[in-house]
Amino acid sequence: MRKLPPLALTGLSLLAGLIVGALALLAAGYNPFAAYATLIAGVFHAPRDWSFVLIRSTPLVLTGLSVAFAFRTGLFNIGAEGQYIMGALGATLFGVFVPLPAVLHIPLTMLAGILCGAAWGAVAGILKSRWGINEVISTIMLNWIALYINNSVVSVEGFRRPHSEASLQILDSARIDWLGAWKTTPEGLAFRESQPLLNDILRTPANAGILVAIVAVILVAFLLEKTVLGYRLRAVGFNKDAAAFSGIAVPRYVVISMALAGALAGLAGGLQVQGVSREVAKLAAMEGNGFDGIAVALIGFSQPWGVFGAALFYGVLKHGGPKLQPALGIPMEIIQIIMGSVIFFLALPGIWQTLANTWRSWRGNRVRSSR
Amino acid sequence: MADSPALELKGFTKTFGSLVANDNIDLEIRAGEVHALLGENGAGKTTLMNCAYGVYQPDRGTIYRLGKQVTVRSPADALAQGIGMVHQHFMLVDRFTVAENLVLGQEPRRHGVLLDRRKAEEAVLDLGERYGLRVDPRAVIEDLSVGAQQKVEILKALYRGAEILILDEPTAVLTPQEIHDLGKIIRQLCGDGKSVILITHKLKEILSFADRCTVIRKGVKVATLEVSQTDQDELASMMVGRKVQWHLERREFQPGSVVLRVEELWARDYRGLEALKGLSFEVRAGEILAVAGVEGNGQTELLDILCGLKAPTGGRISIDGQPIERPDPGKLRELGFNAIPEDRQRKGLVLEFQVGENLVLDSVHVPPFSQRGLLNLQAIRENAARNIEGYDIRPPNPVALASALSGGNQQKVVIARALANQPRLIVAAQPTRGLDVGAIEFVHRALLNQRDAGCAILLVSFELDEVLELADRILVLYEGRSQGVFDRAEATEDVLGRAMAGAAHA
Amino acid sequence: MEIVFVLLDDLAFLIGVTLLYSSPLIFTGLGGVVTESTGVVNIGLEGMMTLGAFAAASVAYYTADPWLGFLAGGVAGGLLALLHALATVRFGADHIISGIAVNFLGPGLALFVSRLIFNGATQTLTVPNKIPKLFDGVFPSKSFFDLILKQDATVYIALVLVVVVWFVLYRTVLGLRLRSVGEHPLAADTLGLSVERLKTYGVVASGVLAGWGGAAMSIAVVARFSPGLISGQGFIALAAMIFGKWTPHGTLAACLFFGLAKGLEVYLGTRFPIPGTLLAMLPYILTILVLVGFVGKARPPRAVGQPFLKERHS
Amino acid sequence: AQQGDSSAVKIAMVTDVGGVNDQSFNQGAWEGLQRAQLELGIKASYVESNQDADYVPNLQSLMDAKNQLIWGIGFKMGQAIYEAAKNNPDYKFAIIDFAYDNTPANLIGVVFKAEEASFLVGYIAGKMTKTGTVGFVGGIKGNVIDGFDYGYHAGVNFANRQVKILRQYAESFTDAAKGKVITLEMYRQGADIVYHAAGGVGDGVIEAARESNRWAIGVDRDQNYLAPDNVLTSAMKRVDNAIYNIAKELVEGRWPGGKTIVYGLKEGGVDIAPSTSKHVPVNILAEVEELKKKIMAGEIVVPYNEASYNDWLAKLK
Ligand SMILES: Nc1ncnc2c1ncn2[C@@H]1O[C@H](COP(=O)(O)OP(=O)(O)OP(=O)(O)O)[C@@H](O)[C@H]1O
Ligand SMILES: Nc1ncnc2c1ncn2[C@@H]1O[C@H](COP(=O)(O)OP(=O)(O)OP(=O)(O)O)[C@@H](O)[C@H]1O
Ligand SMILES: [Mg+2]
Ligand SMILES: [Mg+2]
Repeated sequence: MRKLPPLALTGLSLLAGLIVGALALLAAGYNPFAAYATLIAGVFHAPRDWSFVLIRSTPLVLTGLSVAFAFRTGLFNIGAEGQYIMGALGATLFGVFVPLPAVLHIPLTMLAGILCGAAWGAVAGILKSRWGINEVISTIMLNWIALYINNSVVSVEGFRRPHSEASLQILDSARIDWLGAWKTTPEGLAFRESQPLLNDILRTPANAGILVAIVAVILVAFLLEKTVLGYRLRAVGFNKDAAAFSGIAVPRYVVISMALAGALAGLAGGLQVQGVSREVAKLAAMEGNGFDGIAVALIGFSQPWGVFGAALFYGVLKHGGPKLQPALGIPMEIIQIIMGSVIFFLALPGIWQTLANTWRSWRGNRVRSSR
Repeated sequence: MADSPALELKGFTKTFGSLVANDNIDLEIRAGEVHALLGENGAGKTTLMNCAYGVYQPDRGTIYRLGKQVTVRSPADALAQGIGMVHQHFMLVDRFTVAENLVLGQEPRRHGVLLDRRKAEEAVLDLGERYGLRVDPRAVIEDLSVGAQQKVEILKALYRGAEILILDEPTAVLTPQEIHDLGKIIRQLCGDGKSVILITHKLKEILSFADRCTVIRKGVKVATLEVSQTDQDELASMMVGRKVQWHLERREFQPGSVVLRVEELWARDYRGLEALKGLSFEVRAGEILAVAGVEGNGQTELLDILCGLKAPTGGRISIDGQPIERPDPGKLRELGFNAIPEDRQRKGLVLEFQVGENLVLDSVHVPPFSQRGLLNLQAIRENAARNIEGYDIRPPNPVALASALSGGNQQKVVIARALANQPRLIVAAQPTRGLDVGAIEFVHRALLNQRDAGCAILLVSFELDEVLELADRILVLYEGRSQGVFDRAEATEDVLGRAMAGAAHA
Repeated sequence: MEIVFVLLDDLAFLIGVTLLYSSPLIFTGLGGVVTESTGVVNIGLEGMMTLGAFAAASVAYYTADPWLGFLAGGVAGGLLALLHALATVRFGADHIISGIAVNFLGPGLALFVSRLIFNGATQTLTVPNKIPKLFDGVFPSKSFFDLILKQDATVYIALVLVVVVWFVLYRTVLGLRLRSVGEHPLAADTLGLSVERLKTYGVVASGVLAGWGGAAMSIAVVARFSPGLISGQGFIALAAMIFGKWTPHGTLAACLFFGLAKGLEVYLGTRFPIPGTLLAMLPYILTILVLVGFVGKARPPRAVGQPFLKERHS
Repeated sequence: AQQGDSSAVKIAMVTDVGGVNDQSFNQGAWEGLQRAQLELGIKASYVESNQDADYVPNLQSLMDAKNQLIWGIGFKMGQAIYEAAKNNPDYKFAIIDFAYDNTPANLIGVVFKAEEASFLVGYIAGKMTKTGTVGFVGGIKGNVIDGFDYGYHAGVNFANRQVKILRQYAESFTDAAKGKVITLEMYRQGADIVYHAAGGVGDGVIEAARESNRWAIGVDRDQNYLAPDNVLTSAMKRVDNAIYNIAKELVEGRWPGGKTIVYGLKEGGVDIAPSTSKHVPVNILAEVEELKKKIMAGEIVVPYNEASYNDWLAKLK
């Protein structure tokens, strides 16, 4: 019995998830081929679509990394949602109120997002290491608290943009969308006229976030595999007792781990503000960024590059999904069903093994009986 | 059919992947006998018994019970055939009571669905009375000593009508007194016509409890012997395939300066009861101080405190004159402290890490294993290769996961790590628990080498043999207090045994 | 004297509201207790609750019978749980991964099917008959006992289920067996118990309970399903189960505590000029504070979350 | 997908996160577009949004589909629509519930004088309360909801200065249980009529009314069907009319771009529900009709936020 390599497993699971999706579509009376064709066409239609996929994937990469990082260190971070909210809020406050030249403003705004997310993560870490409060409970609670903090802060006069339910917009110096404010000036528009491909991409809020996300992937991979800190975090994750016995200060590492996980989710929020939304708005409900991160982390086997790939995959579905309704009248919830099925099949390495064995023995029998 | 064997295994073969754990083994168990199984770590003893008990399915092999072929596809089948097994790692639900554990799966009922606790408790008392296995039926398992837990395991098998009782390394975790009790129980069971299969690494026990003994080496049966016609040396060499040295040479006792000083140490256990009551001692460079005593007399607390995992309620500890103010394993390591933990899987190893990674668990932050926070994978690999070679860790693969090693080899990894970097002080807790004689010899030699190199060693062991073999001085711990410190020369099993039972130092 | 009556009245109101808020959580939290007692983590409670809420509302809408709806809620939750059981128990899947999958599938299916049978809408229409109230009209309207006792039948069912679950787990043979596979599956296995079957019971029961939790929301607290109806309650129930130290009575207490905090939020909000967002945080902050106060560490069943796979050979 | 002739004007809309059949203003908008398709021969379509991040790409995909006019439904899309309009001068855009300071020529903001309809239902509540106490449940406080809130307050006050008004925000647009509890508490504090402007929270409000057999007032659409005996009236926002009207102008070659269009009573943008006559006595209905006329004539200017409400109160004295 050979074990399936992760890549094959992922491939099979994606396929199986798509098949389940197709079955659901068939059952509901839709044509699955047309659906998938639309999905793919919707994603590969034009350069702007690739750009949108990257834009959508950026926060997923980072919240996915956040959850994956925590997983690797033995913690279950359900709190990426709240950390994302805090990061977005922190970055917005900094981007709005601290005027600086872009060279400083851009990185420091990111840092503000990172720090706010990290602080929010650290709260859960401290609650766990100091009082033994299960991080699953505390992060669920902290998500809601973050949401209401966001809503309170956004309503503060002076931060709230008049006549809106959103904050003021960050200064142009903190923006990271390519050619940010310039692209809508007359010169910018003239330039775009002459560059059809670039123009197509510039129609989208294409931004540097994906590059930052890639850097984060590399850094996390490096941290986990190549540094003493990462080694120790993993050791704590696998076996707290052994780690403590060997002289690792476990409580401190729990806090560090949650803070770093929070930093990644906070960065996700910050980049979204700097690159796309430029503001934070009152939230009527959880947006699901953190929960999507859990899915991405799981599909990516909590490996940094796996997370990256999973985020792209999810980005494709998220971008293609809404096109199903206008084209074919298919409810976009089919995307959720496909995602759920993919994750489900990923959770089932056993089923592939069983299938493979059944297949082998079946084939074996046939060979034998044909003799 | 009166003289058909109670149990007969024929042609048992069991493979795990490419590994042949049992190779065509025959085994015959007579009614009323104690049959010992002997073999090195990983020889295949547990596997064979797991097959007989239906936990595993053998690739080939047939089972005969009183001459009749039977099929055993699950533990339930085995129990139905009167085969019971007490596993090496207990199969008890820690948070259930003794009575609940006893009846699980075959519960006495009221109204068809309700658990009849009273009947269950009575069953514990009745069976206990009959076989001399007295345990409080309402006690929760996790509050019981290992010895008592073992009694529950045996009761469980008896409750299910076991006629053949398999005991897998029952004595590895018992105190001498408990081992003695177990011997009596085993004899009583045999007197009742039951058969006992006893797996153990302790040759002395085989000689004193068993009627016959089957030796297995690398999955193959070597021989079955009448115990009355053999001796330790023969058994040992059959088992490991070479002669075993029972007594190691040691350099003369040349103690140096005091390395570890413990003064008036007080501590509470997890229930808040006084576990250490003003314990004082010192360990000098170049000596092995053994702490002897029956389990549960404060050893766990002493070890936790020394390893920096727990704060004492009173007292002082210093290493090389440096006072240790608060629990901090990290700082202890800087002072040249190293330790072999009691529980290798829980505290000793990160099972999901590779062998090489485990070997640097406590030293990864210092050169050469890392510089400025970055790992030096090359150095870690080289270190692994060196230790695998030096400690004969099998399989010799630095990137194998620790979880894939047998217990004996896992222990070697822990020991290799503890002895690295010329430590000033080693605290060794039960360093040979569950190891075969060959491996024990190896570990003992390694510890003695450290002593000879001037290291101070504190050995905590429940094995008197081990204590007598290794120690330069012996402290007997009883109810959290020292019953006196004995020199190697004056310490005999008798003297120590009395002190361990609480008799004051004469 | 006057003030005493007012306070008594307020107290009754708070108790009543606490029950209203906590009943869906109690169902689902009990589900958490049952599944984790058998050693299976079920983070998919949220998804099961959502699907249950939808199934209950749509069946109650089409049949005009709330009890059929309630039943359907349980069945829907149970079916989804069967999937989780299949993955975790039969195939040794990671419990968290499978649970997250369930959290995609539950709401996804609910909304997808809703669109198909409710003319493209993600919310159902109002059910003609809701779960009835008990003690309706027994006491004078808005009197002390009326405020406390006149509650949806689901509130009483939830409370009764706490006792039932407790009794089954701690007093019956089945309960002993269920708990044994959560603590030490190998031990249960070596005694001839079917670990797989017992765990499956636990997981499916948890799905049924979560489905009922959803139904308690969609056809008792309100009268239809909408996409935001459950938003997060499954997770809160999960937290309550941990808070309640994996016991039915502890979980009940935790759910009541949370319901009370939500009730206080409204009570204080209608009386004092406290910013709404601060009040809205109150239940979550209180929970953390109480946990900080309760130093005692909870212990989950020992083998919780670990896959148990018997050696299988072809 | 509908078959239209290729020359038909294509108009599409992006819903906000409620989805197209939200039985609220997304649905109203879609009904308006469908009416335009039927009567004006335009070609209508929509895309739904799952979260805020969907707005921008959804707008893009509607541009890809060569729609001439693209609607954003709901104030949350304000920024996204604005950017799209600035970036894509070749397309026309419009948004519901948002007003810009500087509106590009290819963009229209449509706002509703929700306060006017709220004023009318407030007036009905003020007249019909038997207990002298009424309530208002808001979702999350903000500009749009302020219109409902203060318009209602003004209406109640206008009907009867003595009526006490309870007000509570749910800090949510989905937490139906909270809507229910707030409403129950308001009833307990003596209110007999509660108006909500709180989306899904309103389900709970109406549920509380049904259980307690008191009155609730619906919002956005005629919500009487949710509890026919207990929904007294509803303050309707005729998003459909706005969408239809602008489609009509576009088809007829008049594009009123570059500004904010205000839809009030006069423009048929807001109104009270037709079902109002079921429960409200004719004499009060008649008064309401009078009030409508005065509002349309500008004789009554309904306040829409705290400041204007305070002015209004001061004048009322
Ligand atoms: N489930 C398993 N899968 C793979 N290999 C196994 C398994 N169980 C045992 N083995 C291997 O089979 C061999 C025999 O193991 P077994 O546990 O029977 O040894 P043992 O004689 O009981 O040793 P010890 O004295 O250490 O208990 C070992 O090499 C072990 O690694
Ligand atoms: N189900 C399994 N699958 C794979 N490997 C297994 C399994 N069960 C046991 N093993 C492996 O078999 C080996 C021996 O297991 P076992 O539990 O018998 O060791 P042990 O008795 O603790 O060893 P020792 O007696 O040397 O202390 C280990 O390498 C263990 O990892
Ligand atoms: Mg063994
Ligand atoms: Mg062993």
